[in-house]
Amino acid sequence: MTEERPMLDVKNLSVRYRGTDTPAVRDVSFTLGRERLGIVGESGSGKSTVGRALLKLLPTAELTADRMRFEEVDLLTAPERKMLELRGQRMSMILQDPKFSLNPIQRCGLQIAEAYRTHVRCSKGEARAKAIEMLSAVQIRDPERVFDLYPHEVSGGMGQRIMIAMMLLADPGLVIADEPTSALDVTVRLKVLRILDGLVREKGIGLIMISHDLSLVRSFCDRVLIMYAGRVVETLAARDLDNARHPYTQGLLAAQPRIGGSRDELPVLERKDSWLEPAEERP
Amino acid sequence: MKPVSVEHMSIRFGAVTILPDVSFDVAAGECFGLVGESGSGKSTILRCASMLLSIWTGDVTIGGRSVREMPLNERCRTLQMVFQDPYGSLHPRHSIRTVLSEPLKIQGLDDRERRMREALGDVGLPASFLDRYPHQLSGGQRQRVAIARALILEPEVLLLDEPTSALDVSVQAEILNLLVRLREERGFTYIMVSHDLAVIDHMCDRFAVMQSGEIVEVLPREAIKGNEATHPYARELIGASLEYESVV
Amino acid sequence: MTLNRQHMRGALGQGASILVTLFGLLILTFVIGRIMPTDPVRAIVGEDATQEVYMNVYQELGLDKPMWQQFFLYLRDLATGDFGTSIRTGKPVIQDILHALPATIELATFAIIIGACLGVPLGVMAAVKKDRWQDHVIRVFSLMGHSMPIFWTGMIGLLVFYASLGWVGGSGRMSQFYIGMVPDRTGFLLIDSAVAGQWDVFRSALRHIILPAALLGYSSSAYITRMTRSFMLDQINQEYVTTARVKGLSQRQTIWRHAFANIRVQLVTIVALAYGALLEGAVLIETVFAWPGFGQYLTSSLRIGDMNAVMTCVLIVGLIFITLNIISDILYRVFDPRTR
Amino acid sequence: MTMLDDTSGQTSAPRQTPQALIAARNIAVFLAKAPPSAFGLIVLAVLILSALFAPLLATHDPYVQDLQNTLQAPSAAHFFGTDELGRDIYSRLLYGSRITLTIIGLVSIVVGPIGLFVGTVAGYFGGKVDIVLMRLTDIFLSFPSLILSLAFVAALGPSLNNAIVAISLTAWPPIARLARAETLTFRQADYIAAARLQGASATRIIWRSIVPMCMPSVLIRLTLNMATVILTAAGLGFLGLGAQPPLPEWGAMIATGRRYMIDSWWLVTFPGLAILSVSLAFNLLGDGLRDALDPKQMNRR
Amino acid sequence: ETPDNQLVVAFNMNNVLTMDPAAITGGETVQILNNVYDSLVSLDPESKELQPRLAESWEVSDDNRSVTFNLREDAQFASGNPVRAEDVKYSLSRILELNLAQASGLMSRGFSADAIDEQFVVEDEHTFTLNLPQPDDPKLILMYLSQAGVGSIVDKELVQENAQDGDMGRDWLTNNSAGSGAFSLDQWRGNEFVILARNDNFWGEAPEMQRVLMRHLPESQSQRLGLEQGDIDVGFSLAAPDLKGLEDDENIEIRTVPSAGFYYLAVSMKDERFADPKVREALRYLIDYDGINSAIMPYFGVKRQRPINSSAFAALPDPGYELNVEKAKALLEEAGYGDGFETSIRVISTQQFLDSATAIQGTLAQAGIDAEIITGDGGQIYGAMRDRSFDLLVGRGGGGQQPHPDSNLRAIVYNPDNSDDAGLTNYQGWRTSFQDEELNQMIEDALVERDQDTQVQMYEDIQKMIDDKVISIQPFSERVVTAAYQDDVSGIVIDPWVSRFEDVTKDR
Ligand SMILES: Nc1ncnc2c1ncn2[C@@H]1O[C@H](COP(=O)(O)OP(=O)(O)OP(=O)(O)O)[C@@H](O)[C@H]1O
Ligand SMILES: Nc1ncnc2c1ncn2[C@@H]1O[C@H](COP(=O)(O)OP(=O)(O)OP(=O)(O)O)[C@@H](O)[C@H]1O
Ligand SMILES: [Mg+2]
Ligand SMILES: [Mg+2]
Ligand code: NI
Repeated sequence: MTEERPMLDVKNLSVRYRGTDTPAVRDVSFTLGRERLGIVGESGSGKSTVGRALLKLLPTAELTADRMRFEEVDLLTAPERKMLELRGQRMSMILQDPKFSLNPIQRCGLQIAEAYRTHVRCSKGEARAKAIEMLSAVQIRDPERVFDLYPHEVSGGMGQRIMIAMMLLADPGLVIADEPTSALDVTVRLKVLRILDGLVREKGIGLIMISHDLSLVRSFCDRVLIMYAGRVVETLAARDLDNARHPYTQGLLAAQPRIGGSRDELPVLERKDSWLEPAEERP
Repeated sequence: MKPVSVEHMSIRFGAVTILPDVSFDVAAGECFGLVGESGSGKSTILRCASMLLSIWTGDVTIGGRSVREMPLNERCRTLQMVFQDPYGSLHPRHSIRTVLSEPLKIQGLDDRERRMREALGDVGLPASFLDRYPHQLSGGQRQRVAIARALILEPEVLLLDEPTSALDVSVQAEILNLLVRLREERGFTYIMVSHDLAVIDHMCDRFAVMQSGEIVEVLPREAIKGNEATHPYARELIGASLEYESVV
Repeated sequence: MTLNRQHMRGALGQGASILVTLFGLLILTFVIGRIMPTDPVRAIVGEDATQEVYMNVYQELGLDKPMWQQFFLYLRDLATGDFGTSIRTGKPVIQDILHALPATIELATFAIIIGACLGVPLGVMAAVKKDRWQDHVIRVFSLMGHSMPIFWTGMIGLLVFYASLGWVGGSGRMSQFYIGMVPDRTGFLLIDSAVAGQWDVFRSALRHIILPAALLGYSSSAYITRMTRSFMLDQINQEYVTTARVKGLSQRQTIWRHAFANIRVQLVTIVALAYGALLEGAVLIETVFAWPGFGQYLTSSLRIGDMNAVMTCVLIVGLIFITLNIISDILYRVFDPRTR
Repeated sequence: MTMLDDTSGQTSAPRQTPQALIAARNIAVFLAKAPPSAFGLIVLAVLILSALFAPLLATHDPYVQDLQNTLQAPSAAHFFGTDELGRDIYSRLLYGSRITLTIIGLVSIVVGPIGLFVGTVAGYFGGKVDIVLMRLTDIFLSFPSLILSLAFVAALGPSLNNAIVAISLTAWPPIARLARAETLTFRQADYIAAARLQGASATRIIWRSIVPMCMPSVLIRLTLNMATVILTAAGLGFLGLGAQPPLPEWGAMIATGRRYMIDSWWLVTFPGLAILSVSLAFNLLGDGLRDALDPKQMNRR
Repeated sequence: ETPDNQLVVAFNMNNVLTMDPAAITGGETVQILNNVYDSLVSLDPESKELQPRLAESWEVSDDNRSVTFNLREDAQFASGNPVRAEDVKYSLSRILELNLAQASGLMSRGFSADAIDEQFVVEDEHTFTLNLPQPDDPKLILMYLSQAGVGSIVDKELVQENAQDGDMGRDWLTNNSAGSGAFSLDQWRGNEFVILARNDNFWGEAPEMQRVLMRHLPESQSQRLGLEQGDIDVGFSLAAPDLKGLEDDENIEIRTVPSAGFYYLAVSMKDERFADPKVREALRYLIDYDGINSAIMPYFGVKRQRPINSSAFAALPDPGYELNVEKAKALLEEAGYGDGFETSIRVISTQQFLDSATAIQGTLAQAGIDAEIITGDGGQIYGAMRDRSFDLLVGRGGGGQQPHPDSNLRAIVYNPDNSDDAGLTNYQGWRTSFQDEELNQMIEDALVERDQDTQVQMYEDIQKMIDDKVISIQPFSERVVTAAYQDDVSGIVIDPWVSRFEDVTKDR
C-alpha cells in the first residue's frame, strides 16, 4: 500500500447490538486509502453494521475496537460534537433504499440543500443553487422541477440519485455506499452505478461499497472484503476475485447462474464451522 | 402434465388498468418465464391465474379446463403457487407440521404423517423439521417448506413468483437445483416470474417480456445470449442484463 | 381530471358514510332515550300526583304513541332544528346546552392547553431517551395521570389546594356571589368578564378554573405523552432520520426538524381526540367541582330521565366526535404530501 | 373424557406446550427485567392473590356493620380504618379486588372475542361487509366510553352486571378497529394467499391464520384497556350507576366515602390508591407487553 | 366573604323543574316560590299556627263548608298591579284547569275544574269566598292554601298578557314570576342557580337583602367548604358528617327543625308473607330504632314510631317499640316462618336511606330473614312501589306538610280502592296494597268532625287502632331538616315548606 497514512484505519472492530448475545461484527480490521473498497457477504453478515459503526450511527449498540481512525480523528473517542463535524462534510453514507431514506414530507431539494447548509454558512438561495447544480451533476434532467418534488413523487432510480447528490454535496473525503442499487431495476442499476463511479473518480475520494453482489463489486472496486457471520474471512484485490482461496468466496462465485452458462446443477455452498476462523489463521 | 393457456386476461383496479389484455400459452411440462420491470404486472398474472384475484376477465385453462369452472378442490390440486418472500409466505405462528397438515386436512387426505415426511424429503429437509417454527429456519429452508407445501397436494402446475429473489446467491442455487430436479422427476409445468435473466436462462424454455401490463414479446431462451429480441424494450432489458453481467 | 373525479368520489363516499354514521347515531340516541327506566312524567308531576294528572302529562309528552311514530316525529323535529324542550328547565334543550357548553369548552380548552404543553415535550423526551431513566420517569409520571380516577384527584385537589391551602377557588366557575353579575355575551366567563372590565370576577374565574383544568390537563397529557412517545419512536427508527444524522445534523435538529415534523399531523389528531375525550373527564370533574357545564347537564338530565336533554347531549357528543374525526381526516389530507 | 378423545389436541399438546411455555416464560422474564413492568407484575400478583385469598387475608367480614365503630381512623384493629357503617376498609378493599377482577375479566372475555370477530371479518372480507361493520363501530366509537356507558346504564338500570354490559358495549370498538387494521396488513400476506390456494374456507383462514396474528396486539390492547375499564367502572360506581351497595366496589367506596372525606381521609384515600395502583399496573404491563411481543418485530424474527 | 346585602344560599335543585306554581313539586321549589308568591294565609314557622298574609282575616262558616277571606287593600304585585279577589280566583282555577302537579291536592279535596264558579267566588274586589265541595276540615284547607304552589296568588293580568294559545301563561311562568312576594324571580338556570331580586313593590317591610342567590350545590362537601371559606351564607343540604364537622366551627350556626314526613319501612301486602299481621308485627320488632336514630339519623330524623308528625295536633307519643329479636322470632314462628325467608329491600341510594336499609337488613338477618338490598334512584325505587311490585322498601314520605293528622293519615293509611286499576299512586296505602275499611271510615269521620275536642279524641283512637292492626308502613324516624349558616346571618327559616328570606339580616 502507499506510504502515506491511510485515510481510514480500523483494527479489531466489534459491534454488539444491545439485547443480543453474539456480536453482529467481530474483530474486523482493514485500512482504506483513496481507493474503492468493496464489502460483500450474505445477508446478515454485518456489512451495514460496519458502515454505520464507522459513522457512529448506532446508538443501540456497543462498539469496541483496538483502533478506529479517520485521518487525524480518533473515531473511538471522538465526542458527538466532533462527529457532527465529520458526518456529511468529511464522511457520508448513501443509504440503501431511497423510499425510506428520504423524509416523506419534505421536498427533495430542500433535503439536499439542508445537507449543504448544515456545514456551509450560506443563504437559502445559494444552497438551492448548489443543490440544483448537484442534481444536474447526477444527471437529473430537469433539476429545477425535481427540486420541488416530494420523495413519493420520484422513481426509485431518481430517488437513489437524489441520495447520492445529497451525500456528495459537501465534498466528503469518504463515502460509504450501502447497497446503493439493490432496490433498483436492472435497467437503471447501471446508470446509477456509473454516475456514482464518475463522481468518485472526479473528486478522488475514498469509497466503501457495500453489496451482496460479488460481480458488481468486482467491476467497481479496487479491493474487496468478504464478510461471513460478522467476520472478514478474506481480503482480495478485485481482479483476483476469481482466484479467491476461501471456500466461501469460491462457493459464492460458483453458485451464480450465468447467461449462456451451462444448465447443469449449480454448485451449492456447504457451510463449515471452520469458516468462522479468520482467514489468515488457516493454512 | 398439463398445458396452460391464458386468454385475454384483463384486470383493473379502480380507474387504473393493470393488465389490458394478456394472452400466452405454456406447453405441458414447459418452464415458462415472465420478466419485466417492477410493477409491470407479473405477479398480477399469477394471482389471477390462481384465482387469488377473481375480478378479472378473460380465461385461463389448464389441460383444457377453465380455472373458473374447476371446483375449489380440484383447482387446489391442479395448481399451486410459491411466493417471493420466504419470510412472508409462512405463517409465523404455525409450526411446519401445521403448515403442511393444513392442506391435507382441508382436502381430506389421509396418511398425513407419511405425506408430510415425503414432501419434506422431496425438498431435502429432514423430517425433524416438522416441529420447527418459521423463525427457527433460514430463508432457504423456509422457501423449501413453501415448495413442500405446494407439492403436498400433488399439483400439476406450479406458479413461481420470484422464488429466489429474496435469497442469497448461495441459497438461490439450492432452490433452483431443487426446482429443476422436481420438474425432471414429476414433469410439472412451471410459470416462473423473475427479474434476473440469468435465472430465466438457467431455468426456462421460453419467456415473455412484460412492460406496463402488456406482453411485448415472447422469446425462446436462446434469444438471450445474442439479444435477438425485436421489441425495443425487450432489447433494452436483455441488453442491460448482458451488459451488467459482462461489465461485472 | 381523473384525479379530481377521484377526489370528488372520495369526498362523496365520505359524505355518505358520515350520513350513515349520523343516522346510526340518531337511532342509538333515540333508543337510549326511550329505554331509560326513569320516568320523566313522574319527575314532572311529583310523588303525590294522582293518576289523572299523570296521564295528562303522559299524553302531552307524546309517550302514548307507538315507538316508530315517536322516532319519526323525533326525526321530523330534528330536521326543523327542534331538539325538544327540556323537562327540567322548560326551555328548549338546545338553548340549555348552549348555556352549558361554553363552561365545559372553557374548561376543556384550558385543560388541553396545559395537557399539550406538558404532554408533547415529555413524549418527545421520553422517545429520545428511550429505556433510560428519563424515559421511565416520564412514562410512570404520565401513566399515573392515565391511571388516577379523575374524580378522586379532583376531590383530593379540592381538599388540599382549596380547603387547606386556599390557593385556588372552590366549586363553581367563580365565587358564588358573583353569579349573575356578568352579562352573558359569549358564555366564556373569562372572556365575558374581561370584556365587561370586571376584573374581580375575572380573577375569581381564573382561580376557579385552574385546579380542574390542571387535573384534566394532567390526565389528558398522559395520553398525549404516550402517543407522542410512540409516534416519535416509530419515526426515530426510520431510515430518513439516519439520513439526517449522516448529513451531520445534531440530535436536536434531527428530532425536531425531521422526526417531529413528521408526527405533527398525527399529533393534531391526538390532541383533537384528547380534547373530545375531555368531555368524558368533564362528566366526573364537573360533578366534583359543581361546574355548571355540559357534563353536569347530562348527568342531571339522566337522573330525572329528561329524554330530550339526554338524547340531544348524546347526539352532540357524537357529533363533536364525528366532527373531530373529519377534521383530523382533512388535516391528514392537507398536511401529508403523500395523501394529496 | 371428551377432552381426552380429542386426538389432535393430544398429539399437538406435548409438542406445542413447551413452546408456548417457553414463550410465556420468556415474556415473563422480559417483563420482570424492566422495572416499570416488574412493578406492574407485582401489583397484579398482589391483586390476584388478594382476590383468591381474601377470606384468609381479611381481618373482618366486609359486609358486617358496626354502627358503634364508625369512621375509625386506621389502627392496629382496622389497618385502613372503618367506614361510615363501621365496616373494615382493609377487608372491603380485599374483597373489592374480586369485583375489580370480575369486571375486567368479564369485560375482556366479552370484548376480546367481539372485537376480534368484527375486526377480522370486516378486514378480511372488505367491501360492503367492511363498510357496514366499520360504520357500526364508528357509531359506537363516536362516544367517549364513560358517556356511552352512562347512557346505557341509565337505560338498563344501575347494577354491577349492567355496568359490565355497558362497559363491554363501549369497549369493543377500539379492539375491532385494531383487529381490522391488523387484518388488513395480514390479509395481503403470502401465507394467507397460500392458505386460500389450498382451498381453506374464509372461516378457517380467519380462525386459524388471522386470529393468531391479531392476538398479541389485541392482548396488549386489552391489557391497556383494563386500566380504562377499571376507571370507567369506578366512574360509574362514583356516579352511583355501577356496583350497588353494599358491594365493596372501589369506585362506589370512594363515592360514599367522599361524603366523609374532609374529616376521614382514609375513606377515599385507600380505595383511590387501590384503583390507581391497579390501573397503573395494567398500563405499565401493557406497555411492557408491547415491548415484549411487539407485533412489528415478529415477522422478522 | 359574601356581600352584605346579598344572601348566598346553597341547596340541591335536582328536583326544581319549573317556576310555575301550578306545576311545582317538592320542598325546594316551595322554598323558592314562598319568596316570590304570597298566599292568602301563612303558617308560623315556629308554632305552625295559621297567620294572615294576603288575607287580613278570614271567617269559616258555621257548617264548615265555606271560608271568606278579606284581602289586604295595600297589597300589590311586583308588576304594580293591585292584588284583587279576581287574582285569587284566577290562581286557584288555573291550577285545576291546567291539571298539573299541584292539581292533585285540590282534586283530592273534591275541587274540580268543572265547578270553578261555584267553588271560587269573588264577592267584591277584596273579598273572596271559597266554597268547599265536600264536607271537610277548613283548617286543613287553609293549611293547604298557606303553601307556595296551590296557595300562590299570581298576577292575573300579567299572566294573561303572556299567555299563548290559552295555556294560561304556562310557558311563560315556567321561567318567570308574577307574584307579590318580597322577591321576584330574576334568573333561573336549571341545576345551576336561582337569583331572586328584591321586589320594590312589596307591600310589607322591605327585606334587607337585595338579592338572594340560591346556588345548586348538591355536594355536601362543597357546601361545607363554601361555608368554611365564607363563600356561602346558608347551606341547606348538608350531610351528617359535614354538619358534625361544622359544629366545631365557631362562625357557623347549625339548626335542626322538625319537618314533614317520616323515614319508614314499608311492606307490600300483595306478598302473602307480609299480608300476615304476625309477620308485620315481627318486622316491627326487627328495627333498631335507637341505633338507627342515634347513628344514622342525626340531622335527618328523630325517633318517631307513629304515622302522625309530632307537630300535628292530636299526635300521641311513641308506643315504645324496640329491637327485640326474640319476640320477633316468636312471632315469625307463630306465622309459620320460623326459619325465616328470603326477601328484598328496595331503597334509594341516598346515604341515610341506604344506611338505614343496611341496618335493617342486619337486624332482619338476626331473625333469619335474608333481605337483599336493591338500590336505585327515586324513579326506580318509588316507581316499583307505585307499580305495587316490591317486597320491602325503606323510604321517606307520608304527608305532613300541613300540620294536621289528616295529612299524614291520608298519605299513609287511607286507601279507598285497593284494585290495581285504581292507580291511586298518591296514597302509600294503595301502593302497599293495604286497605282497612274501618280505618278509612274513621279517617273520613275525624276530618269532618266539627268539635275540636272530639276530633282530637278520634285521631287518638285512630292511632291506637293503627298500633293494633299493624299497618303496612312502620315509621322509625320523623323527618327533621338541618341547615348551617354563618353566625352573622339571622332571620333564617330552616323548614323549606315555610321558609322565607324576607326577614334575613346580616350584622357585620
Ligand atoms: N438494530 C439492530 N438491533 C439488533 N440486531 C441488529 C440490528 N441491526 C442489525 N442487527 C443484526 O446484526 C446482524 C448484521 O446486520 P447487518 O444489517 O449489518 O447485515 P447486512 O450484512 O447489512 O445484511 P443485508 O445484506 O441483509 O443488509 C444481523 O444478524 C442483524 O440481525
Ligand atoms: N390490490 C391492488 N390494488 C391496486 N393496484 C395494485 C394491486 N395489486 C397490484 N397493483 C398494481 O398493479 C401493478 C402490477 O403489480 P404486480 O405486483 O403484478 O407487479 P410485478 O410485475 O409483480 O412487480 P414486482 O417485480 O415489483 O413484483 C403495480 O403497478 C401495482 O401497483
Ligand atoms: Mg445491509
Ligand atoms: Mg411481483
Ligand atoms: Ni384512555
